Amino acid sequence: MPEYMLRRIMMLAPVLLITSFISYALICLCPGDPARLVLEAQLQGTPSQAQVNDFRADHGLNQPLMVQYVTWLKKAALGDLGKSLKSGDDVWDDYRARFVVSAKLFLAGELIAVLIALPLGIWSAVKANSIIDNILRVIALGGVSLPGFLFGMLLIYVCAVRLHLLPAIGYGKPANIVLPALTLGITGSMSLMRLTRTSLLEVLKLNYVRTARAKGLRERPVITRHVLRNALVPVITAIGMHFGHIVGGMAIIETLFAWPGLGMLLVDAASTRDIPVIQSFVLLGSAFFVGINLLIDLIYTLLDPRISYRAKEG
Amino acid sequence: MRKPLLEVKDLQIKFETKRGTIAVSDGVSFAIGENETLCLVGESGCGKSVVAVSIMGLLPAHARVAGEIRYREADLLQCSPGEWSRFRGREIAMIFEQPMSCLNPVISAGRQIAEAYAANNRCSKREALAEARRKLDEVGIPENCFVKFPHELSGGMQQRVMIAIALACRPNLLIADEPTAALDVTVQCQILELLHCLKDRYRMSMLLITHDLGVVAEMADTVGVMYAGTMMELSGVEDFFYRPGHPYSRALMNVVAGNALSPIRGSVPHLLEPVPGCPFHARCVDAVEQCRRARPQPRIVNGRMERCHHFTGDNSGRQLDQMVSSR
Amino acid sequence: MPKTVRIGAIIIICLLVVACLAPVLTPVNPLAVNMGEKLQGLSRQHPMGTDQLGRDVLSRVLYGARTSMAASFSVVIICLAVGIAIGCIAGFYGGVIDELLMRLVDIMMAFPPFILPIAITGILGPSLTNIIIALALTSWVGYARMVRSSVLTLKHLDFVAAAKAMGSSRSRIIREHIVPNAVHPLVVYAAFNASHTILAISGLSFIGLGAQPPTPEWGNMLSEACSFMGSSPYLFIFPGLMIMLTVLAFNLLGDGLRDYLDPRLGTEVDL
Amino acid sequence: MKRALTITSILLISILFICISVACKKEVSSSTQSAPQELTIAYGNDTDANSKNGVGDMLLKIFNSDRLVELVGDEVKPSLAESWDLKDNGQTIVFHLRKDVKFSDGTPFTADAVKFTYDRLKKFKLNQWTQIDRIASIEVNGPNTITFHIKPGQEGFIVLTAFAEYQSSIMSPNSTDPKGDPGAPLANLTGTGPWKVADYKKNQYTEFVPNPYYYGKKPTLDKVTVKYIPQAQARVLAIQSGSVDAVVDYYHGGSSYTPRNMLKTLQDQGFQVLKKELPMTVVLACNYKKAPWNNVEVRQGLNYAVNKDDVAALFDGWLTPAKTRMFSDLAPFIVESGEQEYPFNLDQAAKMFKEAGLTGDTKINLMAQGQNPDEVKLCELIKSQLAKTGLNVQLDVLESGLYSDRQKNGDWDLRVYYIGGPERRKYTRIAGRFDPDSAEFGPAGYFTSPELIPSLRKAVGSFNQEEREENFKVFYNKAKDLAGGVPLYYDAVFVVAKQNVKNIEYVSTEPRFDNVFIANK
Repeated sequence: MPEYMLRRIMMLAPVLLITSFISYALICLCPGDPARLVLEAQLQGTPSQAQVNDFRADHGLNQPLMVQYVTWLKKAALGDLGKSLKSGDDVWDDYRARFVVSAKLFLAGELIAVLIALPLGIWSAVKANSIIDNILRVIALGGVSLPGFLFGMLLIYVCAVRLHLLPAIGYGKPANIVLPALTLGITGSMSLMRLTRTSLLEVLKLNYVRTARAKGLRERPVITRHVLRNALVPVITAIGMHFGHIVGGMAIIETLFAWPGLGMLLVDAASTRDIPVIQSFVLLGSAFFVGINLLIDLIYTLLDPRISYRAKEG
Repeated sequence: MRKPLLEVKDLQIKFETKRGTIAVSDGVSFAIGENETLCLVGESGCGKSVVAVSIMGLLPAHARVAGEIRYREADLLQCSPGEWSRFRGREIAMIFEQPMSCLNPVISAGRQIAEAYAANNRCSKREALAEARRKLDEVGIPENCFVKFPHELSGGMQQRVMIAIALACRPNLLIADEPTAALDVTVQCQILELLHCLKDRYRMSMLLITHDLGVVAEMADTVGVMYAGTMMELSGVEDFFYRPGHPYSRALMNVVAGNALSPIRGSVPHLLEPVPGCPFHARCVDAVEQCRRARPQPRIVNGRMERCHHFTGDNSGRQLDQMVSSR
Repeated sequence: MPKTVRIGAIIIICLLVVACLAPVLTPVNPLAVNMGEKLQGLSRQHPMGTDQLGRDVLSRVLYGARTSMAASFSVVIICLAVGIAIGCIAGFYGGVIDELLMRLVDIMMAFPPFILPIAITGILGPSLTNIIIALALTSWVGYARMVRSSVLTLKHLDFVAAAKAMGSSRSRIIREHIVPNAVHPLVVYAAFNASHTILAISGLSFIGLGAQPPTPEWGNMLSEACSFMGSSPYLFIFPGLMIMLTVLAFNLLGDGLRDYLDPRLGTEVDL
Repeated sequence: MKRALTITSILLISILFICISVACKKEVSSSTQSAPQELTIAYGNDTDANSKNGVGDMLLKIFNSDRLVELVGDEVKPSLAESWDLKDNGQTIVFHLRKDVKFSDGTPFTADAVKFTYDRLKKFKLNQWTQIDRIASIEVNGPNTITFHIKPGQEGFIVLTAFAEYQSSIMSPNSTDPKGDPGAPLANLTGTGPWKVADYKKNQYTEFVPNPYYYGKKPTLDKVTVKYIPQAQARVLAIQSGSVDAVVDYYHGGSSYTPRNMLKTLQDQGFQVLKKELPMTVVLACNYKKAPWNNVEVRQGLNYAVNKDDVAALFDGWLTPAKTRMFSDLAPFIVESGEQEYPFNLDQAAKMFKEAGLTGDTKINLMAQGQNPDEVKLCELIKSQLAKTGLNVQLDVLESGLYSDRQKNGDWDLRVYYIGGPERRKYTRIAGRFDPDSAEFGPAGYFTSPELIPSLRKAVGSFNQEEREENFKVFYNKAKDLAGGVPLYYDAVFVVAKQNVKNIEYVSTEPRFDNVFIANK
């Protein structure tokens, strides 16, 4: 297994390298002169041409893109991602702080999603084609078609504006997390529930489940010991992939609920064209996502002994 | 005659699918006595496995079963799912073909055996594991395989694990569904020998499903021939081989004998469109007009049953010497 | 053909018709401001009421179908074209080309969802075109992988070998044999991709990174309606329903087609 | 072994879950119950209390600090400076400071603090509206006397008014870290105002408690929490859902105000809406340097084309349409004449456009800032109004970065802008918008013409009130003829609050919470 993981990690290196290059090269897409943008932010005024030229020379912006990129990457590796054009803050510090904020919301939301999706998905699959199953399937189909922000708006309207039960927006008090987490959780649970159901149905059809029944096992241990363990592998993968949402994927919900996480930072940066923030965002986001994928693979090998075996064979 | 261990009477199994209803078993009846082996033979797709699985009560939800499956005193078809599950493993156990897919890939071999023991016996986990080790030894698997996962074992080993699982609770009836189909020839022999030996040791009855007449000759006391969901012939092994009655049985034996001149023409009819008359008439060399029109009813003569319009009970004139000699 | 496919297809066709015929169907110009009729509720003249500039919501909702359908179809078509091309090249030629293209796919998959679209629109400036480009840039990958794997399995099948033996040229084999056989999973994927695209576009428009006012777009209309949820709920009910309906239609179509085209589910009975 | 690993990993993950959710719950200690009077207000800007290269936001400065002087009407009134002497025709200003004032940390207010404050402004070139680029040197003449030397030729009344600018609020040298370094980041902003900053979390909130050393009447509330909520709609939701008690504009034009088209809804929902008009006009600005906007006829045509009643209707009558003239009633020395400068007249507008050669094919764009929902609506309205005169305007809703880029590059035709500002910027804003030599004109100019300059400079520069009044009249008339842009409405500052928040007051044009109390329901 270590060999297999090592190989996986080695394969990541070029991917990370190129994603980082793409993150840096985004600056090329930028209409206008990045040097001018940075200077304007620093001086809070229009820079003169001489200032722009000096800045370019100082920061190596006259050099070819590759050279600039290497310099940037070296700095980034040491934790220096530059400063935000808008606020002048250190991007890395800001990113870390916001990451925690986003992670809280994500974990709360995902917990709700899992708590809804797993029991209902399993129930639905075990009672396949029953009335319950059909009702749940219709709800889930409707649910995956409901945009999260629309559901969030409705929740805000009902729970906050009408009933004054919970604060609609903001961050800081424990109650603040409830509505956005519910929005994420409930809308997220729908696809997870569908996945759980289909995955369970797939496994229920497999021969070894029949063997388990033939042993004389009751239905419950058949489901818990034999079906779930295998059926939940894709579900766990999906949950793992959801972790990628921490780094910006919840932008719309975060913006709606004014939750000051990474998504909102990204949207803010995008709407003010804060180039260093956007670059770091893409870089750190992809690094995190790649890391998450690696972790999923690791969990995979733990859950399914066949995987490392196959890798050895292959 | 002693009371049989398992008696299947007029078993009707239908599958309801999107494209219509399929009758996979149409009035199948047979009985297995204590310590007796019944072999079900037939081409693939004729409903052998479905009959076997129906005895275990493991048919998919869209199957409709009618008739009677009587195990000792109990009519299994009248049992609730919970009651039925009490028979499984403890009284009736089953070995499937393709052991690889029938073993849970993420649980070690030993644990899967222990689980079978624990499912039907009140015992601690430790006892179950100890019992599993004994069983493993009994089916001839080396000790170190106990912690291995199914994919780390060879096909023969996997099937031995399956057997160990099936025998974990000393069942009275063992159903083996093509236990050797996916294995190498040498391994096939070992497995059969093992089954044979274990059957004697445990004084089990056995329902063996196979399409290999060699296996039948070796193991069977009684032979049932199925075709398109119908039991065509049910006779003692001697009668079956020396005085094969049904034209389908004879055709089967011809194939085994390597008589290249007479492979069975055509293929098994599709069960969605039931044919009138004898299901085999389209392929039968002896088919007459009556075969096309009327469905033959089972006739029992001298303890052997056949469904054929030609059947009279006396088959001595139709011996197939060449077949016997080839064995 | 399952009922779900039919329902989904009918809704989508209706939406397409509405999108094409929006100018004929709508009673009023969706951009026509009339401050005298500001925020009027439902009436015969304005069946879905008017917004805060006195514009007819019905017209805007219908024109919104045009924006959404055009955008999602453009994304899907661009992705299909790119995905099929790259998938075929990778699968068929194999070797170094395959390796390179698949690494490219890996790289595109290394970006977490939503980051690239938001970053790209951030840099290029928010607009519907930029959002389409950004979404296409991130979602062609799935198509390419799918086509590649179809090609790989099909490549070894007999009829391709036969075609090769008969001296067909490579491009002809791709055109006549492989493309049609890889189509089934692709159609299902495209249906789901279309539903995702509509969700993404409306979501990004909702936070101001997508279609810009006064373009009638559902996500846009929703974000405007946000402020008037209490006093004029119809402002968000109708565009909200339209988004749901459209996404649902594509999901139904995708689900239904998957069940219908997936051969595994047909053989539920094993004899 | 593998099973054990699985179990541990699952356990670890669940522990992580629990820890983080617990941490989340515990992080912010739930505030205490009813006894202390606390107010939470939503605000669209971060107060920037730990600013690295600035002095903090307007709300922060008004809450936390005082200025040397205040501008009230057209007169400069004492504040931290008891009196001042103008020498050399205004080239030297000597301030005599109050002796009884202490900073919120208990240290006495002295001339050194004034010097420190202005050093910081200079260090970071915060020239805009502070006029510090006109200051040649600063001289501390003792603990309570400080002298400002103005650059020759740069002196004038406007320089004196700029001492009332909020950025010129006096802070203690202890405010920075390290202390006393005017170039260091703010760490503990210390002023002399009624409130002091008790807690600040960047991009989240600022907590104010009464300044125990305040020389005036102490605030009645025990604490005011200013929540940073950048999106306008989110602020509205915050008050609707009861998570804040009030939403304030600390408005000096531009952004971060309560959407005006929401005011009616909020009032209907039972909130109190408090309004204070500003000496500010929201205008449709045009890129007067480039064709066709360099043609005065076209600009006048625009003035005829816009129906200001419709504009006012957009805001449900909460704002006064600028039907009569470019400058608000509150602008310096405005005189009510009763006549409309450019009455709404579509035919006239169409005629003038036609004469100038403008057709439906002429490419005209109108920039709007995406973050102001009602500015976008306003622009949509203007676009449709201009369509009635045959002009085809393309609306570009832009985020702030792109917006300022386009503005700087001159790549625009029309945009919504504002002239004038809060009371304290009455003079600096007019100069900044119209005088090309002012520090602000580059980034924030509105319109200029050589014809305007002589009267404008005298109007804001003269220490003689009568001379100022005379010149303003001349300037206003010229501005009318040149029709730099289209006045749309006269702007105001709003506070939306729950009914039980009593006694919100406006001091000049800024809302104050010093005497606020919360009534029990």
